[in-house]
Amino acid sequence: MTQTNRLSSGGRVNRAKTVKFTFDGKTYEGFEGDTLSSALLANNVHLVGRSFKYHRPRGVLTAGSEEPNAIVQLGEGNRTEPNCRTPMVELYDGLKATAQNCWPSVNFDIGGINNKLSRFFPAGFYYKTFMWPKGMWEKYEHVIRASAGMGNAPSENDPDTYATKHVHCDVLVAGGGVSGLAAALTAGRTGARVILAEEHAEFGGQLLSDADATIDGKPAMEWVEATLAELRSMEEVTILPRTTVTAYYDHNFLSALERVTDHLGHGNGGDLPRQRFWQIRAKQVVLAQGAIERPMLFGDNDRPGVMLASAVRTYINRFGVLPGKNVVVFTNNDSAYATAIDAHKAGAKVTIVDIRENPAGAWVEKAKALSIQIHTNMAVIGTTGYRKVTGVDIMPLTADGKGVTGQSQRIDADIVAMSSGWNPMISLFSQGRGKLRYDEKLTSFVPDHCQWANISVGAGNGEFTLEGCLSQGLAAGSKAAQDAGFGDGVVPPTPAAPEDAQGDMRILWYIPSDRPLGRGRKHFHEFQNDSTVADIHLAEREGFVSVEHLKRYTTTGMGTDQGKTSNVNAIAIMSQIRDVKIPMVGTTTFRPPYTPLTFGAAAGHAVGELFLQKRKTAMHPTHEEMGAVYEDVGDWKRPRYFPKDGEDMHAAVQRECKQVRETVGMMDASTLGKIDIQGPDAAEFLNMIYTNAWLKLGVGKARYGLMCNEHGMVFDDGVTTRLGENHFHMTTTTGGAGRVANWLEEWLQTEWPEMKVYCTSVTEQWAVSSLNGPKSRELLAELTDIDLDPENFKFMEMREGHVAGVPARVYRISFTGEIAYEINVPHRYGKHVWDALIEAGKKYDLVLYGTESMHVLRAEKGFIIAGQDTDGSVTPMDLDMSWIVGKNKPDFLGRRSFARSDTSRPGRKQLVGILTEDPNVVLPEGAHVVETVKDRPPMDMLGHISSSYMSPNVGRSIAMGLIKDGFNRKGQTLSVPLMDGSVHKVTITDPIFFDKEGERTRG
Amino acid sequence: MANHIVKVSPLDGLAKPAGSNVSLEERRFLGKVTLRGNPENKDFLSKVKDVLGVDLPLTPLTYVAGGAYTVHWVGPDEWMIHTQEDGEHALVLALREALEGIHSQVVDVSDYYVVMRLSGPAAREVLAKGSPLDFHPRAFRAGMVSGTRYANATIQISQLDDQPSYDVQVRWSFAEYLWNYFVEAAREFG
Amino acid sequence: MLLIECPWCGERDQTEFTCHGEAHIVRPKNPDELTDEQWGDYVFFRSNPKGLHKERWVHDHGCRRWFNVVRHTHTDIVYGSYKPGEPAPEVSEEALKGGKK
Amino acid sequence: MIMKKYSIFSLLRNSMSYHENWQKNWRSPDPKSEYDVIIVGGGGHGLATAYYLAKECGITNVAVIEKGWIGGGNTGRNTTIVRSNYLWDESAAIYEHAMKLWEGLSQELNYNVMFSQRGLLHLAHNVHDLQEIGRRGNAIHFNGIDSEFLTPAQVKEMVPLINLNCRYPVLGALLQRRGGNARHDAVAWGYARAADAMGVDIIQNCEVTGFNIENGVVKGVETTRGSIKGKKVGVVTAGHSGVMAEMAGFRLPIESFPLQAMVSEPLKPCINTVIMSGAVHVYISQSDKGELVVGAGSDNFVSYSQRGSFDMIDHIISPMVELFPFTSRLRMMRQWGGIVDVTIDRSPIVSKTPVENLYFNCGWGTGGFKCTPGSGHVFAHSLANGEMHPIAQPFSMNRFNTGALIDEGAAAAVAH
Ligand SMILES: Cc1cc2nc3c(=O)[nH]c(=O)nc-3n(C[C@H](O)[C@H](O)[C@H](O)COP(=O)(O)OP(=O)(O)OC[C@H]3O[C@@H](n4cnc5c(N)ncnc54)[C@H](O)[C@@H]3O)c2cc1C
Ligand SMILES: NC(=O)c1ccc[n+]([C@@H]2O[C@H](COP(=O)([O-])OP(=O)(O)OC[C@H]3O[C@@H](n4cnc5c(N)ncnc54)[C@H](O)[C@@H]3O)[C@@H](O)[C@H]2O)c1
Ligand SMILES: Cc1cc2nc3c(=O)[nH]c(=O)nc-3n(C[C@H](O)[C@H](O)[C@H](O)COP(=O)(O)O)c2cc1C
Ligand SMILES: [Zn+2]
Repeated sequence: MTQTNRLSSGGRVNRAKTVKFTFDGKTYEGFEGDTLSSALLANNVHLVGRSFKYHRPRGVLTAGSEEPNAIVQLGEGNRTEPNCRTPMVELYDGLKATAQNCWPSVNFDIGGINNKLSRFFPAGFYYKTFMWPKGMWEKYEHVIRASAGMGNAPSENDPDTYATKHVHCDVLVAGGGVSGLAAALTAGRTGARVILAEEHAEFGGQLLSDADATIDGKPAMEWVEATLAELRSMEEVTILPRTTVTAYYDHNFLSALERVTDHLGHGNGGDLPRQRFWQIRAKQVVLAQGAIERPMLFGDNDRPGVMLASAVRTYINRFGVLPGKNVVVFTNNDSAYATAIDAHKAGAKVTIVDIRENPAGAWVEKAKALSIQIHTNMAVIGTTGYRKVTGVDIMPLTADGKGVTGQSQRIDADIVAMSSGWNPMISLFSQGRGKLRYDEKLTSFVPDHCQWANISVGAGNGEFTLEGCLSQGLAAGSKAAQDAGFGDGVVPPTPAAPEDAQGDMRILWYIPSDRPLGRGRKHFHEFQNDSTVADIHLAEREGFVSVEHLKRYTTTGMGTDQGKTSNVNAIAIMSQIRDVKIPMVGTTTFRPPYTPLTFGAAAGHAVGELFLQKRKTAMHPTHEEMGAVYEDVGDWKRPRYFPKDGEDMHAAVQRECKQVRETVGMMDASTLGKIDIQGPDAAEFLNMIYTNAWLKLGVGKARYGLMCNEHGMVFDDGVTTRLGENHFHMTTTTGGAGRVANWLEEWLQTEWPEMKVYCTSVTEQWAVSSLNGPKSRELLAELTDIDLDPENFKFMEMREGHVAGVPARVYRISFTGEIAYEINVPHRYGKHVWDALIEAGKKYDLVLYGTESMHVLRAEKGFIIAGQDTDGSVTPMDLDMSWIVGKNKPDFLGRRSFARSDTSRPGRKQLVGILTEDPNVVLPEGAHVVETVKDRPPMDMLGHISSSYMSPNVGRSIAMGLIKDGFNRKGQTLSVPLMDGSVHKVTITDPIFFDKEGERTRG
Repeated sequence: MANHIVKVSPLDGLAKPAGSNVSLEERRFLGKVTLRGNPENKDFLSKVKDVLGVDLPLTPLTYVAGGAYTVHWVGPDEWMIHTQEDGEHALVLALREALEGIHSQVVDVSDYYVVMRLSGPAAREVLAKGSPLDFHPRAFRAGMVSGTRYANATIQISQLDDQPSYDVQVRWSFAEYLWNYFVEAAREFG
Repeated sequence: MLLIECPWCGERDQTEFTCHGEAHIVRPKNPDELTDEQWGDYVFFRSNPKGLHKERWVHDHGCRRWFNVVRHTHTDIVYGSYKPGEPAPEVSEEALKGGKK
Repeated sequence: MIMKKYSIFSLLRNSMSYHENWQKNWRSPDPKSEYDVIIVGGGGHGLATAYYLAKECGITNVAVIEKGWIGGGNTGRNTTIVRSNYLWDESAAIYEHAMKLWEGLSQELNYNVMFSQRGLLHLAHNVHDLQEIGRRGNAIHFNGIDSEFLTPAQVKEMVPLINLNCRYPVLGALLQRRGGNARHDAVAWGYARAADAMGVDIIQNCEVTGFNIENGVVKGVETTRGSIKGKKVGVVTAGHSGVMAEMAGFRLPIESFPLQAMVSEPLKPCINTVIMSGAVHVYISQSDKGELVVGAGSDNFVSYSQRGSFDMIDHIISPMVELFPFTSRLRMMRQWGGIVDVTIDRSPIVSKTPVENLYFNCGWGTGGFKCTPGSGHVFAHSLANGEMHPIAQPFSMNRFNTGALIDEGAAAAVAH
């Protein structure tokens, strides 16, 4: 019983190659070239899934990416993929698909009960209930969530790879039907760079489904082949099958998703990426997306077996599959007659139900000539069958088409092929800010004008004749190329493609039934989200009149198909209810992506190790050897501490800190930002940038500075050294390096261009080994030719010379309060010098320490860390650093802000030291200080602990914090209540806990 | 001691592209000097030329290769000079001396940046994966240089020939990331 | 996704740049002479128009130069770039109305 | 104008009559010539203001004037995160005020706004983050608001599909259990319905094009449907606040940026809390309908285009896949943008203005949905009394002159 619906010949599938696949656990066969849809239909499988809300049986509706119903879970385990549209899944051997939204099976789905209860679940029912008892919502929500959703997310990591690609082109053609091919052809011939993207595996669009079309007297597909062959021969033309143009952003930036290896089957792509995400900047865009057929809105029009007429035709002609034996074609226009005729030729019993009173013309004659029965002025009032359509009931329409009258008649049917006209695919145009126009004749929206350079052609532009499509395509290709600077704009003659003319449509947006709307069968306009015509009436009744409210109230158009088949119908129904013209109702906004876009593809290679750079210094290999534990500071990996046999962080840090002050310690300070500043106005410039004075700094001397933004708040700090009269070397915090460099450039380039100053960032030029501790001088002396005599090389000075045989700049600056040297060498020598210092340091008991110990050591000295002890709301005065604010400078950045009433107010939060009563208690950073402890919150808080450590050198815990009116509170005893309920008494102190006079540094 | 000096590069020990369509080499320790100055100052231009032996490129996005130096336009008042390993020291001194009294900046950035050479038939494809710059021969050719972005890295890229070969300059601390990105990006091209 | 013309490097993808807000906000020469309101106005208040906007961009990933751009904040059409110190390009009524770029 | 009550019984009853007897949620009246209070902007905040004016201040001669459809601004396009775990006392006060109102909102409005207190996690990925959540968690706690610290293991338990070992490993988290999300559209609709029932005129498709100001006092507004007199005017136009201020003759310390969001295709439940990560830069939750709702930062250029650039979307997908590798094979279904009105300190402006009787409620930027009830409540009281409600006082425009900023941006990187 395999492939019972497969025709004995015809179609574009490769019958020589059988492909096995499973659906819902059952194994089937199809052919190479099939889609999952066509293969299922070939096997007479119509029930493919269950609907979102009512869990109604659903089957294949379309043959394209607009499919709202037949969406399945593909694959298993780490390659499972939910919500796959079966017409877009190319069949491969071993494909596994499962029906979604049903349990235990698609055939028997418990959730189907929802359908029985559906009258209680109209649109928006959940807004009206589940409110009582008050606490119960959580429970209701749990049930709602479990029954909503569609497929299952994988729970394992994706084993596949993805790639991105940036490209530039002169002309991007979206859509590879006849119109797009024609456009690509004329554009390509000019030598312009052309990209032609087609969502399907094959080019040709509707022509693939049309066995009779001819171009220049030959089968139309020959023209397609010839055109493709010519395009392939053009060097500057890129042809992309299986590539969906997903979005049209500003300035003609478009994205496209190429499914590179999906069709080969899971895991068969080798080194190729699974999908490739194209980011395209196009000078000109030709939109040739074609048109999508509209469903008819009749009773129970969602049964498996009810399909778009054009889709039925596609399955017959393109795949050699006749989806059923009894085909009822239900239409309001001539295009579906082609389906009737092709189905008839393929051996089906065909009946046409046409709502038009007197359809006439060539197409009708052709059908009649084949003795196809045509019921005119008749409506399908409903379908029979549950899991699969078994028949239709038809009744004559009243004259105004608003009702039915007379006798109902039943026709056996296993397929209903419906058409109520065509909607040009205007999504990309519209995403690209194109303005739409409603075309009364076509009864659909068509492109009007757009601010970006694009041309819409073919069925997507409302042109439904083959010759018209060819001619628009050819013209658009030349025009687009010419506008991009290629070719002369001359358009070749349009090849002849005669067709029988099509007659007019009869528009009945809603097909009446024998029972009033909402009381009998459901008329679905939106299949995926189970939204019915009655729901639109309900929405209007309740005031959700605007199309945007309609959408959100009924969820119409919000499914994975984004309303491709439903939008225009919904708008039209609303216009009828409101009795206004369709354009008055308007459309909802088209948004990217055109069809859903794989997240992994958008991420491309930027996953895992390539997600974000890990910046490392030259010393990193040694850090690894030494067993460093790292801290992420910005993108840098900085050693946080160096644990020794089994030490935890606390133990390691206590040891490191103690040893630094006893012997000597070394830290990798390479990540600090560094900027080389040169020019006659450099000192003047620093005077504006920093709060303190710079003009008088001597050459070879260094100075600490604070930077404020114009709000007067501290945002970075660091030491800057005068290397020469006009030459400075600035350092910044690790995290602030980029910000400060930009800050300097901004002021120089935009505000003070007359200042003669150049800045160049040199952060990684210099690897920095920072030696700290009483033995640092002795240690360094072993490796350097610089005179380290403290009389000659004083604190806050810089000397050049050699260290460990390489040229070095040594700065005598300290963040620990010890004798300290920051040894800067070209980065390539960083490891060499570091290793040499380790080696030489052995006899001095050198200890390596990381950022954590650095934090403790500086806190012992009351030095701040910008970003930890400041938070963007702190002035230098708040830090008790008025000494660093140049009193005699007329101006510097942020200065004026200090005088504002709030900024100059007493009692602001101020940085102070905080000592716990119990010296063993280390307060958690972030804890808050209060005056009065209450039984429970709320309590008035005075401020928080910004830094807090156990200090081995002070021999107790120490902390700093920003406390309201802190300077006046020194000596006060306050409390720190913790979240666990404990309370600690603290005293407010000066924040310098160690070597208050600073003797060690200068020593 | 001096003969035991070990130099390290962030690219030490990293794997190269496996296939034959993309080749990736480090231009180890190339000398690099940033020069800034006013291009409208004729004195500046001629003094610089005296040192470099070539005119500073004043046309945006171009570079000139002289004997010892390749001079890249970086911005309207900024150039990047490449020279052989350790050549930067003499160059910095020479430039500073020549430009004494002329407002300018000469900075040794040999270790701030790392340069890698990316070449081979699929080199363009690799670049297209991470950079929004147009590398099509109509837009970017041998003799051109530009600052741009590759994924998260800021790069300077110059095209050397039509093979095509490119020199890609990136900050030291981004070099490992960029290199690995290139290697992964190249994988599919064999 | 804007296409921005760097006055030196030419048209480049938006991702090579950063925008730094409204252009031509001149730092007051004598801040001390300003009232808190006037100073606050300089630091915080912006015109934020729905229409033509002159704004500063910097070509971070390219030549690192700052420059100005005239862009319409509703259509996002860019009407031109100019170097600091240069006058902004005129935008004709016609160009505004035509809205095509 | 008696509002018919919604309940399970009314639903059953109406089912029997085929849902043909439901009432309009709100009328569509023509504007009257004069109102006691005109609210400009029919977003959540404007509608809530009108509701509380009528409900609590007894002022029912109120119009809400909306240029498009109510809820169509940021209210209808936000990622619906609701929390009150803000750092500064002033912020905590207003957001917690809102949270308390949220907790009874469905019942109060007789409209299920699907307020879901499923918990909200702020992830800490580095030492600085830990310090930040430490400080904030404590501040919140001692302001009487719930906050808890979680270990990475506890995070994993709540969010099994998370990758704790991502580029910046998860070191801990701050949890507000009472945080969560709500059905954004329903908030606008519920307030509108309840306000309408008390006599508030909700006037859609009516754009305010100017203010009538005499001697520094506002007398009413010009609209596309004629001029309307108003004794007091409250402007609640979010992204368009700058435009409105310009009409009134002053500037605001605000810039309007595109902020973007996206949803995945609908899925069976896989993420049961709201998760925010500053360092890896993504925030995510799952709607009741099943989509993953994902947000990111805003573009940094002024734009009123309500869309933003591809760049920002590009920038959230890799982080999302990094933090939640299971999303790699899932698909984005839709992306969109809103226009957010951002102040330098990331705190709102609820304030009098240089024009008498003209009040502005704006600057909510990327995070005002959560405060909809609170903002409406204090704004209504301020409008009614002519004096700013105590909770609103710190949010005056004047703070940009005095320097008394409430800098929520400085301490925490992500502001939603
Ligand atoms: C993508 C995104 C994600 C967000 N995520 C969150 C989040 O997770 N949590 C959170 O708390 N907040 C979030 N926000 C912010 C939040 O959405 C807003 O702060 C909030 O919704 C603002 O509400 P509103 O009522 O003030 O403004 P809006 O809802 O924007 O309402 C303003 C109304 O004013 C109208 N209007 C404007 N001009 C005129 C005029 N001239 N005449 C008449 N009417 C006019 C507009 O049409 C609009 O309807 C997000 C925002 C965005 C865009
Ligand atoms: N009433 C009628 O009889 C009627 C109606 C519609 C179309 N037609 C016929 O259909 C043909 C129309 O030709 P056409 O080329 O304009 O349309 P087409 O439908 O033949 O081709 C459009 C192509 O664009 C592709 N596409 C759509 N969106 C895409 C995207 N975002 N990215 C990549 N690819 C995308 C589609 O897969 C399709 O192959 C003509 O032959 C015409 O006669 C007839
Ligand atoms: C929380 C939330 C969930 C959403 N879920 C969906 C959805 O399931 N399907 C959908 O198409 N759009 C969804 N959207 C997006 C809306 O369709 C719409 O894009 C958004 O409200 C902005 O409006 P606009 O696109 O009309 O400008 C959602 C939006 C929000 C805020
Ligand atoms: Zn540039």
